Amino acid sequence: MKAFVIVMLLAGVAAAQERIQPEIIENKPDQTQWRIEVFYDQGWIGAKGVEPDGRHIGLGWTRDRVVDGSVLVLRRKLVPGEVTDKGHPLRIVDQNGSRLSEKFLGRGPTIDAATTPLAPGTVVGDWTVVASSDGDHPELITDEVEPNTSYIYVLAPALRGTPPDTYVAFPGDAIQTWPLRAHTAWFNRRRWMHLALIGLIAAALGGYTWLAKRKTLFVRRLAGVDAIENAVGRSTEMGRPVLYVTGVEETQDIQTIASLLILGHVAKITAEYDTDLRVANAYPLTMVIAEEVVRQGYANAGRADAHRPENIMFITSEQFAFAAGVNGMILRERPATNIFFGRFYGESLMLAETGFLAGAIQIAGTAELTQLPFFVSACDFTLLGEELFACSAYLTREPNQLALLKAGDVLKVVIALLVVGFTVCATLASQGWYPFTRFSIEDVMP
Amino acid sequence: MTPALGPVDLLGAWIAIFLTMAILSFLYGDNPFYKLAEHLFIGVSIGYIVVVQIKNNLWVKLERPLSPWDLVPAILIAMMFVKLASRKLAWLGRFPLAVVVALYAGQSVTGLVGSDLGDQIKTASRSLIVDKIDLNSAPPGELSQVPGVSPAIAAKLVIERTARPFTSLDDALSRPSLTASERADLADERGLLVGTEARAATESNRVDWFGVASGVLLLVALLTGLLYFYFSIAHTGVLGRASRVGVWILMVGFGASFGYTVQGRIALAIARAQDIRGTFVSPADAAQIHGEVAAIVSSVIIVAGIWIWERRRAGVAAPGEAS
Amino acid sequence: MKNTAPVLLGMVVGCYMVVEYFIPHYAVRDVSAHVLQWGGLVAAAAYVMGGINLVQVTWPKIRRREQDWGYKVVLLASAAIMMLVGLPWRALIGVRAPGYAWKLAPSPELARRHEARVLVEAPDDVIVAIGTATARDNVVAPGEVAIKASRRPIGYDAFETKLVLAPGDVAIVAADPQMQWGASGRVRTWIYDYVFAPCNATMFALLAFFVASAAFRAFRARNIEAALLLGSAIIVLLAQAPIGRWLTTSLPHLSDWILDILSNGSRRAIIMGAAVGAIATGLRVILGIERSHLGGD
Amino acid sequence: MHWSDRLQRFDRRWIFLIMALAIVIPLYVPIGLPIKARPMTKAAFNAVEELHAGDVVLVSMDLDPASTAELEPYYRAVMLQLKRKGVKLVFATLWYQAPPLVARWLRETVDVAIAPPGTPGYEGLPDRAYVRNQDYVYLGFREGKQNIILGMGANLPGVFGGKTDDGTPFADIPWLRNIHGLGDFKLMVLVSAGAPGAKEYVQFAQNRYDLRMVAVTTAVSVTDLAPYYQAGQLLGIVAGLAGSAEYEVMVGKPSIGVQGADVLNAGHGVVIIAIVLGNLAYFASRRRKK
Repeated sequence: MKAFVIVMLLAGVAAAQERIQPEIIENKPDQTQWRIEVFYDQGWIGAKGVEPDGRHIGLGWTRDRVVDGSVLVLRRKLVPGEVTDKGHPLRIVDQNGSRLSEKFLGRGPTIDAATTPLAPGTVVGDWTVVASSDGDHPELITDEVEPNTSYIYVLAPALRGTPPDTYVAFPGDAIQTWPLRAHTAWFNRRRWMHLALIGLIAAALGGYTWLAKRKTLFVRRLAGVDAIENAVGRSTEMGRPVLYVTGVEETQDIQTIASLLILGHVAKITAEYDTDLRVANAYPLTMVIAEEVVRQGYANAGRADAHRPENIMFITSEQFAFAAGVNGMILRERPATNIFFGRFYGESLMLAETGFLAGAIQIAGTAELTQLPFFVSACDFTLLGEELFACSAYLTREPNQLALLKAGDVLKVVIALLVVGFTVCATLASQGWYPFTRFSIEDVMP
Repeated sequence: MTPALGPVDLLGAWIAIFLTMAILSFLYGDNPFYKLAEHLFIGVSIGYIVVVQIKNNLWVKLERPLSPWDLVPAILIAMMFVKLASRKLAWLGRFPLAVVVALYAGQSVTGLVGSDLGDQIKTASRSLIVDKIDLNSAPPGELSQVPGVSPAIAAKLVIERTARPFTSLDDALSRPSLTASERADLADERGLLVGTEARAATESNRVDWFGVASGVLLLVALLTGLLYFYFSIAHTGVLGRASRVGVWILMVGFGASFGYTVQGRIALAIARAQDIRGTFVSPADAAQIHGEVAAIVSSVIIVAGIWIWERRRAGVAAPGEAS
Repeated sequence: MKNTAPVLLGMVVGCYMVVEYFIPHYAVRDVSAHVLQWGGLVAAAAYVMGGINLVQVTWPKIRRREQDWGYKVVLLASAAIMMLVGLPWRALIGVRAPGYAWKLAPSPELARRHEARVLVEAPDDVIVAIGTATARDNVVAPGEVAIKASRRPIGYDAFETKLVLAPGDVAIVAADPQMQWGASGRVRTWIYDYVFAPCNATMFALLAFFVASAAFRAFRARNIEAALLLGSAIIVLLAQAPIGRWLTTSLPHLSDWILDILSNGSRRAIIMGAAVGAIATGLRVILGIERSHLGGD
Repeated sequence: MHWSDRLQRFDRRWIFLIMALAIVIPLYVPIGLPIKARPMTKAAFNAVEELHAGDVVLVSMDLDPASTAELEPYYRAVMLQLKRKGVKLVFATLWYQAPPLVARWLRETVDVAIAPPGTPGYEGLPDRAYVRNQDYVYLGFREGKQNIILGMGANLPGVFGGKTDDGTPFADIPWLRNIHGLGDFKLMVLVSAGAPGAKEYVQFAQNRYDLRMVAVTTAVSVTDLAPYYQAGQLLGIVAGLAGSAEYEVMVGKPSIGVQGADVLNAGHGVVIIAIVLGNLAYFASRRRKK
């Protein structure tokens, strides 16, 4: 049975978008028409397609007269200098058997597909098995290939044998595509929404930074922030030090950064009150920075001389050894104020509890939510999650910080609108209202 | 046949139990045994970290084929260590720092936008109308969403319904091909609110009203939560009340968090007890180690030690924990 | 220079990490694979730095005989020991072969019975498997036999070989797998198993007790928020233990519902808010606006 | 002194003692209430059940000795499940505390059969001893948190220099040749005790490479990860000891986890009673002060 092939090429845009007229190679009646879709890229909307990284080709096909039985997909590199600009039918077995012909395989001995399993990845002669499908496969088969290499694919109708990946017969002709080469692109269309969100954040950030320098931006009062100063005052009266823990994460951690920013402010206050400030760090890098920050804080208070570097300590990076070390400090030096800002894990309870029993005023703040219940329970003031970041802005009143906070607020509004909007669409769609049924959030946010 | 534990490992097991007790003695109060274990532990962990980092990262890197790209980290690391040599050049240490921080910052920008914004917005924007799963038409994948229905059961249901459509839930869940234990599982999940009755039906387009209510609540929780963390408006009037609802829901959530966390903590203590009992080693070894004996002996030593130590520093403040 | 140059370098790297996410091109992917390793390598070196730093901090305390200096000695000593045993000493002291196997003169008596024999010379604590047999004197069927000699604890060499035995062959296996040093050596594993692991686990286990006392002494329904927190905490606690289902099957359902709806809803709000904050801060870092991590200028 | 004040003042070390007894006694006198799997656990179980023999699965062992209490029962159960399915296993870890622990666990659970034929009290399929660098590989530990995760996503062999922990080249292991990045794993089993762990895998790899993964986490992180489960980014979550026990029951070989979960009854009981009593005392004294 002769067949003819239609290879539909989609120049970098997904099926839904623009379709190049199918090119007819031969046209004889009473023949199966193959319509092969080749995907090199993905669209701005819609989930179908492959990432254009130069390593992936998407293959899907339908046949207009439905033929039962499976289809075996094979691939080979284009031989240099070989010219096959057209797809065409070809036979891969000699006569109605299951032994792949030498002519087809190119090199190597012939192989009997009935006995040799052809699992994906198997190499037979020049060819590599890509996949097999029972019947047509309109969904994409994504094939991983080498970049800058042309490949020829063959789709062979086949009848499966009983052992897995074996084939007892290859009825009719196989279809050979013309050379295909994975495309490379410089932008991943599926991620435009992500880019938009980042852009929005950047814009809001920039806008408010500009604004913050010109007018004072309103920030709602944060309970617990003002507590810091009172607490430091109390420590001064009691003549006991203030303990500041920068969390148990590394410097790169956003929360550690926020903590270090607040530390600068706290250092300034302690310098003004002339109270000892002890800083416990879980990472050497953090310690180095904390020392810089505290020195700066003392300098801002005009008491650079009072800064004692040995008060900024690196305990150990081992989480529980760290907790034990700090607990030791709390019990031995009995600070009147413990401030835990940054990221905390299991040790949060150990610290807060020990401090609670040592009768210190405790102020905690972390975005590590699993620890918040314990801080809430055992500390006098707790900054919940994002309030930690808000706190540094609220304290420093520093334009950049405020801008950060405001940008966050803008985005919250946007998110709320997006969620509400999409929810309405989804709900209407679920009730079969027309325009909405055609639309899904998956299309814009894969 | 595995040979018995050698004396070295027996000693080790006893040391381990002694250290366990020594650290637990912190519960009585800060004391020399705890401090000893603490410092031993800190020391060992430092020694451990340094070697493991060198061996598993720096050394293997050198062992395996290098590329010109590896020059960059080499230089950065060199810059970091300069500060040991000269205080004047210590500022060079800022380069590796800047690079590492920037790496993490860049990654979190792109990582979070996808998983914590994109996917979360997507999940939050589900249809509020939830239809019950129709046992007579739903595909197997959807069937296994029904409480108590495993993929295996789903497959059976598909066969059963082609033989004879289900007339009622009871009919569906009591078909002969289901084993006794499967029936027990299913029976266990029956319920009007979140159970089988709520999630599944034998006709299509039946609305799961509790599901709808939950969906609405989920949305409310999200929006009020966002409002609570909205810092640009004073929380007064309607907004104030809304954000208060938000913080209430937040607190219920924290309650759940508390519950799970406590479970975790208690699990750890349980494991220590199991460990002393020898649950994690073969019965033969456990019989050799005599964990309970070791624990009692250690406790006696520690108690005696603490007693003597407290007598020594009589007059000085009682142990910190007692305060 | 001292402040700007690092920031500029950071900006380049950071911006690359962001842009890279949107460029699918394989060439960029290959570059990223390299860049990504830098972070790990530098971080690893930073840990070594930390070790040195610890000595720098601790040593003066010992010299000045500060309070608890004795413990500091313990600390340094244990650190030093853990590092020393982590060195690959065998590079110096040399490696001895874990074992040998050779054949003796065949015994006609065995040959008649169409059997072969493998004798084992090894210390008692060495497990020697001749095929499946683990005796010291094994009569085995002729043919290829796998021989494996090892010690039970982790951190020892293993001796593996194959012998082809003809009928009547008598073979001797002499095995004494040597102890390994270095990061995964015997001594280090021993210290890890019997000092590091129990301390690490017990430190964490202390929390179970602190939780109990916090619950008793600090956890108060002072206001409606705290009351709500406590209420759901108790429900979840009950539901998480088998006793919950035993009381009523609706308890687990209720607790799951709290998790799925109330907890997830509010948690998602926090996750999104935090993500925005993190992204914004990240942007500030890679745009060089945020330099606090490099210390004040 | 009024009882409520006394109740609030008494030495907390008594509570510690009560807690200790609540933990030790049930170990010797088990309560033995039945355990049933919850939806999240079932989801995790089913995700593994869908695997076929020969599939390649990544097991990321991001834990330390402190978290074994909650993760070890699941680990042992899921190993039995994976091995009796006959899947190929790739082990790696992002935690520097892990390597010696992983080495021991591999020895105890992978190099030998967990449930050989005729294991008492086990009806399921038996598993077999896996051979290193043939049925499974151990890639070792790399420092770098999400750098490593992203690196494994982009180019897994690159991160590990093309060699396993014991220096065997990837090229020598046929089924490893098709593994270029995280995307090539049929499933990822995250044995995750904190950060870096399941959350980082979700944030930096799942969305990017659209991965299938299940996680066992310390109970602490459950509420943190639940939203990702709801969003389908995690196919299942096993919640600490209770979850692990449920998993053991599902796999059909109840052991340490079930024993431990039984003790949870008493432990949780103590905490609940402590909360209730503490608050009674608090309100009583407050009413008296009014």
